[in-house]
This record gives sequence, C-alpha cells and structure tokens, in this order.
Amino acid sequence: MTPAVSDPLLAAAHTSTTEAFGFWVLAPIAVLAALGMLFVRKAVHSALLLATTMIVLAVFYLAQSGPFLGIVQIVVYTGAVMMLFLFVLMLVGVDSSDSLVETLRGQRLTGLLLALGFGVLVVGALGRSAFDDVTVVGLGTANADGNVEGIARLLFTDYVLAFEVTSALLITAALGAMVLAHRERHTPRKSQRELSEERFRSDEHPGPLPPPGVYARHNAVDFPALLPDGSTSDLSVSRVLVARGDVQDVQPAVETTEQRSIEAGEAPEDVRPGPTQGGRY
Amino acid sequence: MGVQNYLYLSAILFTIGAAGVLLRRNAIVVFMCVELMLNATNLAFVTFARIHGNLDGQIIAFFVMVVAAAEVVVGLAIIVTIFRTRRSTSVDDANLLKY
Amino acid sequence: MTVAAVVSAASVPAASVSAAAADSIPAPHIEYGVLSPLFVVFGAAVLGVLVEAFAPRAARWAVQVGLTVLGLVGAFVAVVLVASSDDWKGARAVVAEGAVTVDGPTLFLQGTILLLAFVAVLLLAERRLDPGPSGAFAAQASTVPGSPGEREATRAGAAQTEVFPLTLFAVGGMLLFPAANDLLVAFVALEVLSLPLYLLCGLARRRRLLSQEAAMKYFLLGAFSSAFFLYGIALLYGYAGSIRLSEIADAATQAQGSDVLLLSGVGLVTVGLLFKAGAAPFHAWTPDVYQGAPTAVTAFMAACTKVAAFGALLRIYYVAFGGLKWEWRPLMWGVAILTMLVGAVISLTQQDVKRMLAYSSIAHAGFVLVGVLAADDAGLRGVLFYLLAYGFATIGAFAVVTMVRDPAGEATHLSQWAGLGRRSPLVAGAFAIFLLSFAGIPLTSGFMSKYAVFSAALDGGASPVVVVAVLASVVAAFFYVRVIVLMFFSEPAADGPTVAVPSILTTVALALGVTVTLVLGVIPQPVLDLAGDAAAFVR
Amino acid sequence: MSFPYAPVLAAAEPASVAQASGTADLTWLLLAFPIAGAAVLLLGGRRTDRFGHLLGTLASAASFVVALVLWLDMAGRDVEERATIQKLWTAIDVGRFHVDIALQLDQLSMAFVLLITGVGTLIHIYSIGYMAHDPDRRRFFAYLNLFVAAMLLLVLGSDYFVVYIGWEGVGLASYLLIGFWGRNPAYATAAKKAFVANRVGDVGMSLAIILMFTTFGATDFVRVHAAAAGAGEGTLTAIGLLLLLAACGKSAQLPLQSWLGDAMAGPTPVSALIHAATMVTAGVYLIVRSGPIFDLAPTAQLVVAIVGAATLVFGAVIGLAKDDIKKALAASTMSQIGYMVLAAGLGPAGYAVAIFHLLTHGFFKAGLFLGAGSVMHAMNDTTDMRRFGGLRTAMPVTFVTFGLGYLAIIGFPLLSGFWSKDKIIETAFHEGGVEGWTLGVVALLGAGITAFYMTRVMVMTFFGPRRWAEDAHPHEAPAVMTAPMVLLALGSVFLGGILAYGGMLQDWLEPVVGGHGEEEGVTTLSPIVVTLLTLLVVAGGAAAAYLQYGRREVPVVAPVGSPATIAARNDLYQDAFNEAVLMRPGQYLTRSLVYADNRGVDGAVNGLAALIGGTSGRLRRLQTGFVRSYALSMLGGAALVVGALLLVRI
Repeated sequence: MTPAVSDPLLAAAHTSTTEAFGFWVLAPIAVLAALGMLFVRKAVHSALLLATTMIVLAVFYLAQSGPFLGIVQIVVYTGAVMMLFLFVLMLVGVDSSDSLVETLRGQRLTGLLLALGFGVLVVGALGRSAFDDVTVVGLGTANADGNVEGIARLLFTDYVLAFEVTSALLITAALGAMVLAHRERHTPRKSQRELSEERFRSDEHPGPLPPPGVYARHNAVDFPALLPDGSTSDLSVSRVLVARGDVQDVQPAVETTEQRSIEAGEAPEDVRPGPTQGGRY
Repeated sequence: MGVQNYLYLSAILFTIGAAGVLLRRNAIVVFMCVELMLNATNLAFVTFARIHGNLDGQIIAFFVMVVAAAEVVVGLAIIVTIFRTRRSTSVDDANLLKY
Repeated sequence: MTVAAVVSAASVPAASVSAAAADSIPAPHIEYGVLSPLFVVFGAAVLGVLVEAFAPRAARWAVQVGLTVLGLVGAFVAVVLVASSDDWKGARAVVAEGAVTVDGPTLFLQGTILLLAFVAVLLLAERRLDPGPSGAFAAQASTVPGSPGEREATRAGAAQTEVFPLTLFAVGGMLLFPAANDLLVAFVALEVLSLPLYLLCGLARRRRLLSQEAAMKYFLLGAFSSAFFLYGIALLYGYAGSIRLSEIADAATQAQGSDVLLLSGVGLVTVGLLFKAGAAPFHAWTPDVYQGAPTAVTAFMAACTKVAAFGALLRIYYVAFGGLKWEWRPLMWGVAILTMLVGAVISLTQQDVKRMLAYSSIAHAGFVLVGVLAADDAGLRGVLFYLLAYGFATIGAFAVVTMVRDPAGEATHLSQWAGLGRRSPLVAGAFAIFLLSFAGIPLTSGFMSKYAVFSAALDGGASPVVVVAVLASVVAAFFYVRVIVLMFFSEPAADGPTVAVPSILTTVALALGVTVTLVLGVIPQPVLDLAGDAAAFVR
Repeated sequence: MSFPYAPVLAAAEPASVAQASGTADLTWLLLAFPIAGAAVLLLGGRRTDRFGHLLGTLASAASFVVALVLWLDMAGRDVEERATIQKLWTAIDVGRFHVDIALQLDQLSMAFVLLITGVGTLIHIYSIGYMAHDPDRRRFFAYLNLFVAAMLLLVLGSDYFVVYIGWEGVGLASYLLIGFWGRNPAYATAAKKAFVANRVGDVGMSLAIILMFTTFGATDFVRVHAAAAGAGEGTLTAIGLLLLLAACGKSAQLPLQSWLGDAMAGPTPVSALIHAATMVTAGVYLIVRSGPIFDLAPTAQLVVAIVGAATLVFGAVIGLAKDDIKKALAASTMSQIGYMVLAAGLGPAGYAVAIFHLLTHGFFKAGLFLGAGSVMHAMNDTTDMRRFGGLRTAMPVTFVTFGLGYLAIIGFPLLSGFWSKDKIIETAFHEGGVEGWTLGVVALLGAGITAFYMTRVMVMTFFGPRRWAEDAHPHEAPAVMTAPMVLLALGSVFLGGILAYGGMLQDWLEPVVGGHGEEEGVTTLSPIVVTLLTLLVVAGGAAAAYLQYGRREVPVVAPVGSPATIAARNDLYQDAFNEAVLMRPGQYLTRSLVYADNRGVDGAVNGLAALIGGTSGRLRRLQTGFVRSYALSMLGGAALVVGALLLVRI
C-alpha cells in the first residue's frame, strides 16, 4: 500500500488507503455480481446483477479522478441503458428464465476452458507489463481546470470528428428502432360511434354480462346468477371456472340442461354463449 | 495497492462477459454480457488514463458509452422483432441457417 | 452543411461550462474540402431521414432512390476532385485535428466504396423482380411475417424506404473506416457502418425468419467482436498512452521494456478487423448472414464492407504496426492459409448459391490477406486492385441471384440452376464470367488481381503462402467450373425457376459488373497504375 | 498463373518492326468497324431489327475497304518497311510481366486480313438472303461481326497474349453461332462439343504462353522469336507441341477433330465463314507465325507434318461415306486443312505454300458451302444427298458456281486448287528421305480420294435422276445469295493462278516466313512429274466416283455397305474413340467427385478429390447454425491470435 501523497494535485497518482479499502470491498462484489450473471436463471436477475457491477464501476471511475464519467456511468448506463434492457425484459415476459441445462454438446466445458485460457492470457499479459515499476502519472495536471473542462477541451478539439460522427450513430439507432418496432396505422382509427355500431350489429352480447351471485345464496364468483325463472345463467360465471368445473351448485328451482352438464364435471364445448342463448338472462 | 489491480479486475470482468456470451441462451442476457465486456473495457481505459496522466482514456470511455447506447437500441429492436415472430428469445432457437 | 451547424452548436455548451476554459479551447480546424465525400454522404443520409418524415408516402421511394444516388455520385465527384485538385494536394495528409488521414489509399478506397455502393444501391432499388411498392424488402418490418398486419401493410402500399438512409449511413461509416487515423475514430466508424447493416439484414420481404435470424446472428457476433476490438484499443492505449496510429508506431519502435501489452493489443484489434473482413477463424457468421439477408444487402455487404474492412486493416497494420512486421507476419500467414483453405474447401459441398458465394468471399478474404502479407507498396497496390475487381464481380454475381426466381422468390438451391444456360444464356453467361473471375481464369479481372497480390507476396518472401493460395485457387476453380457445367450442360428441370426480367436498375448493375470484370481482365493497366500511384500511406 | 521465375534469356530488344505511321495508323479501324457493329446490334436490341443486317454487312465491308487501302499502301512501300506495329495501349504491367495490346500488320497478317474481310463481307451479303426469314437475324449478324473482329484480332495481335484474346473470342463467337439454333438439343450438343474440344486446345495455348513467358520473359512475337535461338531444344519442342495442340483444337486436326462435323449444325453461312474459310485456319496461322520456334525444334515440326498427313487421309476417308452434303464438305475441310498443316510442318519451304493453299481453299470452300446452302435453301433444308439429284437444270447458277468450286478443290488444271495443292505435294516430295516420300505419297493419295468424294458429292447433287421428296420445289436463290457465290467462284478459278504467277505470293510472304525452299530441297521427282502424277491420280479418283455414282442408280436409303463404309460413315468411330479414351475417364472422375461430395470419405474412389470432398463435408458440419458455437470459435480464435503473438515474447 502506497501512502497517500500530501500534494493534492498529485493525490490521484497513487492509491490511498481509502481507495485500496474501497477496491477490496467493491471489486469482489463486482466480480461476484458478474459471475452471478452467468448462473442465475432469470433474465431480470441478470439485469440487476449487471446494474450492480455497473454501479461499482461508477464508484471506481470516481475514485480514479473521473467524476464526469462516474456520473455518466450511473445516469446513462445504469439509468438509461439498463432501463431499456428492463423494459424489453418486461415486453418479452419478465418471468422468462433459462433452463440451465446445456444443450450444445461440450459447449459449457469448452466455453469455460477457453474463457479461462483467454483470461489467463490477458491477465498474464497485464502482469508481465510490469506496471509496478511504471510511475503512475495521475490526472492531477490533466484535471487542473476540472475534469469536465479537461474532457470538453479534448472532445471539441482532438476528438471533434468522432463526436460529430457519433451523431450518425444516434440517428441510425433511432431510425432502426422506428423501422423494427414502429407500426404505422394503415386504416383510420374507428370512432366511438363506429365501435358501438359494430358491437350491436355483431352477434356478441352487447351489454354488460350479469354478475355472479345475483339472486343466489352467495355472491361469490363461483355462484352463477339465478334468472327470473329460477334457472342459472352460465353467462354470469367466468368461463375459466366453468371449464375447470369449479362452479358451485346453487340448487336452482328448475334444473337446466347446462346445469346438469356442469355438475357432471363436463365442460360445455363452447363456453361462450351462442346466439341462441342470447335471450336467456 | 497498485493501480494494476483495476486492470486485473477489468480483464476478469471482460472474460466473465465473454464466457457469458458462450453460456447463456437468452439473447437479451447474451447481449447484457456483451455490455459487461464493454464496461470492463471502460474500466481499463479509465485506469490507463490515470496511469498516463491524460484524459484520452476517459474520452474514449465516454464514447464507448454513447456507442453502446446506440447499439443497445438497435440490438434490442432486433431481439424484440425476433421475439414477436418466434415467441422466443433463445439464441439456440434461431437455427435455420446452417451448414 | 449540417456539419457546420453541429460544430458551432457543439462549441456552445463547452463555452458555457467554464468561462475560464472557454477562451482557452482553440476552435477546432476541420478541412471540409478534403473531407467533403464523407459529409456529402452523411448529409444525404440526414436528408433521407427528413424525407421519411415529411415526404408523402407515394413519392418516398423515388425521392429516396434519387437522393441516395445523388449523394453517392456527389461524393464520388468530391473524391475525384480531392484526388486531382492541386489546391488540396498539399492538404493530403492528416486532417480534422489529426483524426483522419486523407492520402492515396484513402481516396482510392473511398472511390471504390462509392462506386460499389452505387451499383449495390441499384440492386436495392429494384422493384420489378419482386413486384410491389417495397421491392425485395418487407412492407413493414415491424409486422409479424404472415400476420394480418403485414397483409394490411402490403395492401396499403407501405414500403420500408428507410433502407436508403440506412445504406447511406453505412456507406459513410465505410468511407471513414479506412481513413481513420486514430483508433477511436476507427471504432466509431466501425459501429457506424455496422449498425445499419445489422438492421438491413433483417428486412427481407420473403423468408423473413431467415432474414431476422441473420440479423440477430450478425448483431450478436458483431457486438461480441467489437468488444474484443475495443479491449485491444484499450491495451494499445495502455501501452502507448495515445490512440493515434503514428504515436503507437513511435512507441513501438522506441520500445523499452516489455511490449507484451502492445502485442496483446495488436492481437485483439486484429480479431475485430478480421471479423469484419470475414477471415477464418472469425468467419462463421458470413455464410449464415449472407444467406439470410436480402440479396441486394448481401451484395452491398460482400463488396463494400470487405473493401472498408481491408482498408482499415491495411492502414492500421501498415501505419501503426509497421514496425512489428516480424511479429505479426507468422500470425497472418496462418490466418491467410486457414482462411483460403476453409473458404475453398467448404464451398465444394455447398448446395445454396448464396452460401456458396459467401464461402467464396471467405476464400477471397484469404487471397487478399496474401497481398497484405507482402507489407510493402506492391502488396498494397495488389490489394487495392483486388478489392475493386472482386467487389464488382461479387455484386454482379448477387445481381444474377436476384434474377433467378420461382414462385416462392429467389431460387437459390444449386440444383435449381441446372440448365440455366439453356433457358437464359445471357444471364447464365454473365454468371459464368463472374465465376471464372472468382476462379482467376485469364482475361477476367480475377486473374489480374490474383496475379498482382501473389507476385507481391512472392517478392515479399511469402512463397509457402502463395503455394497454398494457388492450391486453394485450384480447388475453388474446380467448384466454379462445376457450376458452369451444371448451368450449361445439364438438362433444365421441367418446373425449374425462370429468369425474371428486371428493370433497368438491375440490368445496369449486371452490365457494369460484367464490363468491369472483362475490362479489368483485358486492360487492367490504367487501374493498376492508379492503384500504384495511390499505394503509399501517409503516417 | 505464371510466376516470375528469372527468365532464362534476356529477351533482345526488338528493332526489326517499325512503329506504324501514316496510313498504317488506320490499322485499328479494321477492328473498330466490326466491334462497333456488334456492339450496336447487341446493345440496341430489337430496335435495330429493321436495319441490323445492313449495318452488320456495312461494318464488315468498311473493314474490307480499310484492308484494301492498307494493302495498297503496304505494297507501295519498300519490302523492309512493309511490316508495322501499332501499339494501342499497355494491357498489363505487373512486375516483369509486360503486355502491350498492339496490332502487327505485316505481309502474313495482311493476307489473312484480306481473306477474312473479303470472304467475310461476301458471306455477310449472302446471309442477308439466307437468314431473311429468321426472327433473330439481327443477333446473327451481331455474332458474325463479333467473329470478324475477334478473327482480325487473332491475326493482327503482335503478342501471343493478344492472339490468345482473339483465339478465345473466335471460340466464343463460334460457340454462339453453332448453337444459334440452340433450341434443338442436337445443335446445343454440337456447340458443347466444339466448346470442349476448343478448351482442350486452349489449355495448350495458355500453357505455351506461360512457358514462353518463363523462358523468354516476354510473349510478343518479336522478342520471343529473336530469343528463340538461345533456348534449349527441349523447351522449344515443348512450346511447339503445345502450340500444335492449340492448333489441333481450333483447326480440327487429329485428335481433336471430332467437333467440326457436328458444328455443321449451325447456319450454313457460319459453316462457310468459320468452319471453312477462316477460323479453322487459325491453327495453320499459329504454326506459320511461330515458324522461328518450329524451325529450331525439328521434332515438333515433324509431329506437325505427321498430324497434318494423318488428318488429311482421315478427313478424306470420312468424306467418302457421308450422305449429308454439309458433313461431306466438313470432312473435306478437315482434310484440306490437313494439307495445310502438312505443308506448315515442312518448315520454311512449306509455310508460304500452306498459306497459299489456305487462301485458295478459303475461296473455293466458302463457295462450295454457299452453294450447299443454296441447295438446302431450295430443298426445304434437306441435307441428305440421296434426296437430291438432277439439280443442275433447276439451279443453274448454283450448279455452275458449285461446279467451279468442285473443279478447284480436286485440282483441275489451271484452277486455284491445282496450283496450291500441287505445290504442297511437290514440297512434300522435296523433303527427301523416308519422310519426304511417305508424306508425298500420302498427299498424293489424298488428292485421289478428294477427287473421288467430291465427284460423288457433285454427281449425287446435280446429276442423275431426281430423287427429291414430294414437296420439294427447287428454285434458284435470290440474287443477294447468288452474287457472292459468283464472286467466290471467280476467286476459285483465278486466284490460284494469279497468286502462283511468278511465285508472287511467296515473294510477298518471304520477309515474314522465309525462303521458297526450292533451292534447298532434295530433288526426288521433278515438278512436272509430280504434277502429272497428281493429275493422273485425281482423274482416277474422279472416274471411279463417276462409275460408282453416275452410272448406277443411287438408292434413296443408304445401303448397308462394307465394314469400311460403315466405319467411314461413323466418322471412323471418332466419337467412340473420344468417348472411350477422353470422355469416359473424365466422366468417371466427375462422377466420383460428385459421389465423394455426397458420401463424404466413404466414396474414397479418387484419393485427393475424395479427401477434399470429405473434409469439406465434415468442415461444413462445424457451421452448426448456433450463435453460441460461432462465439465459441471466435473466442478460441481470439485466444489463439493473442497467444500466437505472445509466443514470440515468451
């Protein structure tokens, strides 16, 4: 551990004890979160773990004299990009989870081995580069006018062309999202009037359906309503319940044929009321 | 502690991201692993910037974020389109083109 | 045009950040004249986006095609002006605050890309082969294929005219990629050219499942390779403290201590470049994407992306890693040999024309790498010529693919091509010319380009690679000739595909392909001279 | 693919041929007219249907006029200054490989240019009538123009590479024209056969060019011929034999002769122009042009003479039995070109003679073909001579012109063929020794057979009773067709005499092809004796044929005949031979490759091919279609790339 340097300008040149402490606390969290991405089943969990890693990295940016980047990392990356990921996850079903059984033969083993080999190579290369001997210049001088000013100065001189060209990238992204996701309407939207006319002309039930439990001994959802003639209305119970055979017996005065079939546990073939049943409520 | 620890961390994160691309099947998660790789790269850039004492590294990291944002938009749009057609985001299901 | 606005707008926030810093930021100097090809293309693309917003739907297709063609032609004129003007000759160097180098190779490659893009746009704009307002593209890509929504969009005459601005953005990225003088610009250019391509791949009207699959594969693998490219940049930055190519070269030559970091960086940057160029072992995406993408887009990718990727590869390797020749050459030997063998050998058993052309493009990437190996101006000249010749032949070949159709769309299975020469000798003849050029038969451009790169590599001392290259050419030639025999000397199937009559657009594209292939085969000298004059990188 | 080996010989800088200037600057116009004609007709499409035939004819005629002007200009200059080279542009300049597209107009090419444009124009005119009812007449004329341009390039190129371009061009035009009526599968097969045989020849040509380049470091005539003396005889023999292979393909010589008969499937003017007068003589041109190489490679030269002699007899024997008038004429062409090749194989003594026979043959054979076309035209496109007979009264003009051509080809005294064929036989005897005697006797014998089968054609077509089909109403062709026939007939009568007068042609060609050779030769038989002998043999052959076909009834259905006749009718089993020796193995190879493709390594029929096919099949399986597998291969590749680079440092 290098002791902190007193000169504030060079403060960033060497790691302070505080920084070292922060590193050793946060780095394992980042690695664990990253590893977690590989092994959790649910995509949403992966996303949250990634966000964790990103926030840790943001802290590291702050610690390494990059306040601007640290903030941007949180605002843009964790804030915007990860939100986009989450939105899409919502869209495709937030519950979606991977089976962790590998289907490609040998993929997992070779993949892990290769990744390990690659990691060893890169870490080894970094290790052999002997940064221990290199004097870390630190950003004290570069950030003398402030980090944001320093970045701005470079951005609008040396990197101005890249900055301009990035605009093309952003336009492309917007255009791409439009192309793949936006659906243009090719027929005029129907007015309220047209919709209602359509509904009444169709053979569908035009008004509200009778609620369950009307005139019954209970008003629970699985008790069909009783009609004035004492028969039950199968329109009043959810079709799901009918299909499951969960409809309770209300002991009507007159047993209808439907009732009998429900009692027998047979689901009516067409649960939606046909046109002939239209008048039976 | 030497600054190279940040570099080791970035290499490790990069490798984990790469492994994730190979192992995960959900296209969105695969893509998140790519994002992890980019983040690891950014850490390396920031650390190198500190070592060299110039801000170029931070600028590049900044650009990477912008580029990644654009890439995310396009990528997710593609994935959503595929999901609409196939009702699946598994990369293994998209397997018509082969041999 | 818009660029000026961007610059002035950009400097405003910088000024407001800190009054003290504001006056100390010097106004950036951008040589608009020399960079005009780039700005013309991007400007046309932005205009195209505006057209999408404001032009009536019925007029959009025509306006977009016109605008795109105009943009490409204008940019080409600008390239010619820059290349010939005396005023700008002095400015032929590092411009735009050091971000871009405009030198011989840049101008030659930009000219090549613009010409090829022009021909590819003709194919993109073809609407007679696949009748309907949207041509070969989905009426509306956001609808699920086969759904009522899609039928409705088709009925309403929708067309995905965004294809054209997307293409222009991609072309803009391609123009910038080989000109990039620092690795950040290279990375941004790489993304600018890739993102539109990912999108374009998924827009096919027919066989959309395949098309979308291609888009996803291309996108995921492309993003994966970008990450490697970027990590390579990080390592190089860590080594040299800068991402300027020249400064990396300087740092490499004045190396003190360990250069492991440098070499790892070179390796990872190479991964990204070889991926775009379609070289083994990073070629796996090529066949799938080429097969799935709409054929016109495939033609565009196969020709223009390859030129841009190899241009950037050449610049980065010659300028930044020039001093490391002895380190990277064994690696490139291996990659070139592997690429040629994989491409040539696997193409033998392909049954699908587009896939076969994809493998052929892999093999050709290997042949071009042979020229890169020479690592001198002769090699550079050979590669420049090769890219131009191959680009025209490959677009022409894909143009033929778009014309051979059955009721389900393009008939790409090779067995369906049997006897094509009997039904339509002209089209089959054109395809045969392209195949002969791919095979490197004399009197076609393929022969001259192979000769140019192989002889440069021989002089550069890479004779074993050249031997393998010749063997691979023989294997590939066998296959090409077999296809020719299939087309001309076997009986056509009764229910085989027909050769649809295209509009003037595809006809012109095809005619250009044939003409350039033959002319470059018989009188290649003017173009060789041009490439020779251009073949020197400014550091 | 040729590689820049260090050239064995530094090619001498040429100085012997002057750069074109003055009128000779017009040389390029010769090519420009037909190229422009073809381009307009092909690109103009249906719009040019109405005037296409006229434009095509005009282009050819314009070329002929230019040729005449150039010829007069050349004749007006001193002998040493006659040859000129017009450099158009530099085609290739890569490393040590330098090729100029340049046109060399010397006495030899001048003769060819006049023949090609002259006969070509006549045939263009004839085709206006012959193809009048074909809806694709414009396309036909476009191809004809294309052919003329390519043929001119072939004879004008100053570099073997340029000749090769023309060589491929005439092959292409010939392929297009043979298959012009390609809807008929038999015709398409014929086109394919021609295509394949020519490709075999082309391989020889391209190998020869590569060999020249590696030996001499150059491929243009001047430097190659100047440097030839310094090369080893082995190399020169190899080059010579490869050139001979090329010549065999183009000129239908053994063993690549089989395509010519089938090529008669094309329209008759095509047969006259390409398969009688011009293209098939390209092989002779190539051999004569490469004289300096052959002169230094006696073995190759002897092979040339033997091939010529063998083809001469072979073609003549086939001609004996053919009932199809065009096929009989094709066999005769084969045989006559055999004469030329034989002469060209006799060295400097024979070159001029070969060209002499080539020119006269160009006239009378074109005339004969046009006559045959006229007959077919009159007989509803029947080609079977057994259905002809007694046509002399119905078609007097055709009869006379065909008859003059007939007399010329059999060598009737004082007609064209008499002078040139007699000269060949004479030169052969002049060689002396066993070779000279053998070749001479073969040539003499060939003259007899020629007389026999040509008399047979003549008698069966124009004399005897009418054996026409019921619906045949023979009539004379329109003037646009008969006029060219008359002109060609005049050529058949007088051209030989004019060119032979005082050795005019030989003097003209001498600067290019070398001396007469009469002085050097061994006098075995005096010329008078040879001439008399020839006349005797010819008269015998003609008389025998007359007795066979003129005095007896010719059955409408061909009799079974002796085994020899059957063999001759079947082209001496050339196709069977080709099939057994050339095609079958090729087919087995192809099939085994396909099999290997399909079955992977199981079908290890053919070692390497199977290996490659199998490897391909397996490697293909690596392309699993799974993104994750691809990503795996990329990560592996990345690790390999980085590892390989770092390996240097560890």
